[in-house]
Amino acid sequence: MTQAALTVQDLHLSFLTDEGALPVLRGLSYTLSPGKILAVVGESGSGKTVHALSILNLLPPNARVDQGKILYQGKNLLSMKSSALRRVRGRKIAMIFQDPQASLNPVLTVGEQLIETLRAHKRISKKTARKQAAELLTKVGIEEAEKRLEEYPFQFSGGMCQRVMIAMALALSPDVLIADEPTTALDVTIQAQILRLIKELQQQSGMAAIFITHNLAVAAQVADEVLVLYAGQCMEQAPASRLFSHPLHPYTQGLLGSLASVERKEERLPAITGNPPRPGEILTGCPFAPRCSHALKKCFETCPPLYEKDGCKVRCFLQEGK
Amino acid sequence: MTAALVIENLHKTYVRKAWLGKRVEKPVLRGIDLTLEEGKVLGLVGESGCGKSTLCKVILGIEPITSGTVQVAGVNINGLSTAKWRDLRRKMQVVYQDPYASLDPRFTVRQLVSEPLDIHKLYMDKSARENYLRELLNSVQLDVAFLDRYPHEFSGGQRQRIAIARALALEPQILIADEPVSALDVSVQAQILNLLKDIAQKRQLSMLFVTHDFAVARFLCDDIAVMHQGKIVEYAPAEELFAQPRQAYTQKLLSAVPTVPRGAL
Amino acid sequence: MRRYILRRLCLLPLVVLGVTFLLFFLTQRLSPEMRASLYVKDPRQMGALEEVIREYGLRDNVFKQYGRWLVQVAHGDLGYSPSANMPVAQALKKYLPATIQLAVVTMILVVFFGVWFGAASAVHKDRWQDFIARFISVGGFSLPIFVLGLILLMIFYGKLGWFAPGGYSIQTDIIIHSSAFKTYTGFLLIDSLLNGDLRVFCDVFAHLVLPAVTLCIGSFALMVRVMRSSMLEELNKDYVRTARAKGLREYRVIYKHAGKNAIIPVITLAGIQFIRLLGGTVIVETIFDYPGIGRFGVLAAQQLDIAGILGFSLMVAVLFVIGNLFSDILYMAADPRIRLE
Amino acid sequence: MNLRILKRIYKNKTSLCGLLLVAFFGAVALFAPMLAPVQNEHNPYQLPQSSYQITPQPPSADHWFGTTEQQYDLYYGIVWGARLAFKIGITVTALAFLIGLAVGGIAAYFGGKVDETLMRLTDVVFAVPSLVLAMVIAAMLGPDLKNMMIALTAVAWPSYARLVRGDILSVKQRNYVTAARTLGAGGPRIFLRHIVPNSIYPSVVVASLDIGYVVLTAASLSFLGLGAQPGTADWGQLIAMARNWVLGTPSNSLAYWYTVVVPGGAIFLFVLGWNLLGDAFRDILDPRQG
Repeated sequence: MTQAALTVQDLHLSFLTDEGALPVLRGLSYTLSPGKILAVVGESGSGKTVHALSILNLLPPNARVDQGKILYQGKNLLSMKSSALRRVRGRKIAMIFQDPQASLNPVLTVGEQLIETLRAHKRISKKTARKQAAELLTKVGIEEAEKRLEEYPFQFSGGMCQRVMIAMALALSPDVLIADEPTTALDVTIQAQILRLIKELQQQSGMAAIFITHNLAVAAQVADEVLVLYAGQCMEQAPASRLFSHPLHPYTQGLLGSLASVERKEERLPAITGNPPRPGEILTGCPFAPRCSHALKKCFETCPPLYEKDGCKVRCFLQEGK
Repeated sequence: MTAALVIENLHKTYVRKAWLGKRVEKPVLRGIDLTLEEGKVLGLVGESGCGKSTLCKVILGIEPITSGTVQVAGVNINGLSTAKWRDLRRKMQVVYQDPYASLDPRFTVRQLVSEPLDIHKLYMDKSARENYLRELLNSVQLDVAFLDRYPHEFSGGQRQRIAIARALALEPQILIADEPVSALDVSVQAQILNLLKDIAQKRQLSMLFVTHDFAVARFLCDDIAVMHQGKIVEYAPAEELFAQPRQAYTQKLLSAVPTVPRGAL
Repeated sequence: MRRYILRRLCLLPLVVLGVTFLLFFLTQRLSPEMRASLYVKDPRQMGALEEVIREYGLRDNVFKQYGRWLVQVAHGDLGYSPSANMPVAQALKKYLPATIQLAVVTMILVVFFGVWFGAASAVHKDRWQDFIARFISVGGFSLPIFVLGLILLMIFYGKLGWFAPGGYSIQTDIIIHSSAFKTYTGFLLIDSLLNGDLRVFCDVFAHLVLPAVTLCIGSFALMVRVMRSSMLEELNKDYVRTARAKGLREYRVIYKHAGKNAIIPVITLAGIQFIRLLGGTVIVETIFDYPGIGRFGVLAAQQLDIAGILGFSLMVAVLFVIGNLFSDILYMAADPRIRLE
Repeated sequence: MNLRILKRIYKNKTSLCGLLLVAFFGAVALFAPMLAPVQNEHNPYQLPQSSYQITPQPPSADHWFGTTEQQYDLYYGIVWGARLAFKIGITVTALAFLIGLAVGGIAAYFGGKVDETLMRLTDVVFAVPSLVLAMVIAAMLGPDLKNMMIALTAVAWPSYARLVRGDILSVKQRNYVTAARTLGAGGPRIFLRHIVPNSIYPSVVVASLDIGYVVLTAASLSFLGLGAQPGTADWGQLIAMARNWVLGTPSNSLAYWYTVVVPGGAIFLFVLGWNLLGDAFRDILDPRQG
């Protein structure tokens, strides 16, 4: 097995609040294989975004990593010196965010922000950096790149800003791209273009990618493998084709069921009852038990382990024997 | 069968008076013709900035009409007196998109749902009021114990149920739903969609359902109008529209909707 | 952007007019005799006030008088000031440069240290830099200017004998008024440099130190607070997180990205601060006997010299207008969203 | 809600010592008659004079804080000065806030032309530095306590007007206000039940803590001789009397340090207490301000 692009081992993370430390991630583990896109799907409060931020240590001050490792090329990012981590950020592992307009500095031109990224890691003159910046913009589908370099983010539409963010992320052809709900804030037509762009660029460069979203349909468009996150724990992880055709975990089935489909008219959506747990809610047993229609008595007492069988992992007692 | 809502050639232009009398005009609705039949659910689908929220504001009388007519339950709302508007409110109510912003943080659930009743002096007798409140909460599957809690103690889905209960308090004939599920998680979204479908059927409500999500529209709506830059580009019964969309813009929108490969499910 | 400046330009004269009318309206409470000094051209007329009252109709209704007074002001005649025993216009011309000089030096101190302390306290939130900055900020707010002034005077001049009060020493006074010394701008600091006379420059600067330090405390405290909260807000914004995700050095993330945005509200504040300083000069110039319009204003107020008070307030209002416009232009230069609107 | 605030104040050290300072001065003001027995019945703020000797005397057995020029007792001045500070601070802040509430409320509620004119009026008052305008008004009205308070109020209300107007306008755009309109609620009902409770509450608290700043300006006016008259128990006036003694005697330049440090310290601690409390409330009520 070629060396994994990124490995997350038993990641525990909590938020420090007045009422004490609230656990948000309760032992998340996965390996990202090179050249593959792993979609991390979860509802609000599942901890999907905070997990992404912890990789490059962009956590807010009140977040604390309690346990676990994040390995990149054998080195643990969590315990890396800040100067070493700085050389990984943007050059080896890059990131794009949900709100493109807010993620760009409003008082600097797009050109300045692109050139700054290039020159932070490469010893090149401003002139060459400018030329490369223009090429990057063209590569992500922005016309008249030369002129647009002089413009400010507020003169770009949401979709255009996200293209700039992608250009900035790919500036140094990183090995791993982390995309935190990159299309949630965009219209459906622009979303389709951005998803296609990410898929193309990923295949061209052969880099690995973690794609975070709350929408299974969006995940289906890009993902090679899908990990379903609930209350800070992995409920199910499987190659995309298998997960969508044979969802094993009741939560995955519930999510797929509650997603209204544009292909046919349903009389009633098989919705999951109850509400997703608030981040940090103390849970005993399987976190999904209170909302699960197949819940057994023991589901409420102990949390099921992650059963693994030919590349698929599922955390549910129902799968115990199989 | 009189139509619940009739909109003819409606125009809406926002005018910003810049200094020295220079007027900056921004047309948002460019001639809308739309009819919502009684007891039917009409889906209004469009991308952000197409003017669908402005249309809701105009119908609800929050924004004045530039030109054209809007008839709500047979009453032309242009230049309507406040007294007449008050009566019209009993026939038409609204549910907004953001469950966190549409409920006053200082009101308990009891006060929130009672406000329309106090305004229109309904169920003023204490016990009748209490029973009616309980009935309303049950109709939106909320625990009666929640009556004396504050909005910040609830999740997004529960708050939207409170907003729906408040909208149903006056037993309206018409419900304007301005993207009621867009801000919710997928699992909670399904619960609210089912709830809206049951309510519409049980109470024979005519509903204008505004959304940017075709899949949600297909589940809930009888007819669908596709909106683009202030105009209705296509208007057809739902199944017909999904079977063969005629306008290029509709086709483009439909093809962009991400779908999940349906396996054995 | 032009529309924005145009709007401000039209608005400002209105404000100045409003101020003058407010003050003029206040003077109506006083007897015509006392108000007569507004219209006196030279001291001899002070004796024959009745004639002045009749001539300028000081018993008509307030609007007529205001109109006449405005016309007179337009011609640059602000009446005669007994407290400074010279025409008000001349007094203002004589004392204004010193106050501007003091205000500008103080402003430089306030902006430089305020921004530096404010940014440092935000970056090192809840650590020692933050506590010191916050303590100085609250302390600065609470310490009355005149108490600080007197104490500084007591220690530095009383005990140590440095920084004498007054505008400049007697020797400098002689040099300045000698024919050799050419006045170019009226600002002694600049003129002394232009005349190449470093001794005068140092002397004038020495007399500036204590007043400037006293004056800047209150504004410095406000600047630290505004810069701190503005910097805190920017540091939590998404684009700062992107800057870090790009692998930029921490100081570049803080000062080039967050700093450049955080400075914008500080600039708009600088305009208003300049005006607060003018308020402060009233006290500081009195304590340190510094020959600026502040001291002139206080003397006028204490001796109820109506012409002096009105002239002083008018000048302060005009300075406010200029200060406001200056900060607006600075604001536009800093924020492209406004510039390219 | 209030319990949470008190807990937060207690926990945060700086706001706690702010609370203690304000409470201390409150006690001094309250028990002034006991702490410093009144000398002259009809005007308790009149400073007792032990003699007419010019040079101030250092702190001694019968004058704990020493005396000013013409032997006014500093201790009496500080104690009764505290009561006067509270009197001035509270009346001016309350009055200014009420005017500000009215002007700001009307401007925000009606909007359009009314809003424009009222706001231009506040701009005019803002155009002149508050101290200068207060100085001018006090001079015109004639220097005494009542006129000083009028001058201070005239200068303080515009900032409240802007604060209240800003709060109301921001709440006016909130979704639940529009929702109330669609329920059929009338303008006044929305204004009183939805807008006012959500907007005025933070302004009231922040405004009430501006007392420190008001007392500071009052002291400045008295220092310039445009507020309290010599011989009144006003901190600013006490310092004004110390002006000519600041440089001390040729032999010991710090001879009369107490004439400045004692009243100066009183003002500083009083205003500091209110400012610390104000900062704490501002953080608690609007944590976003950081």
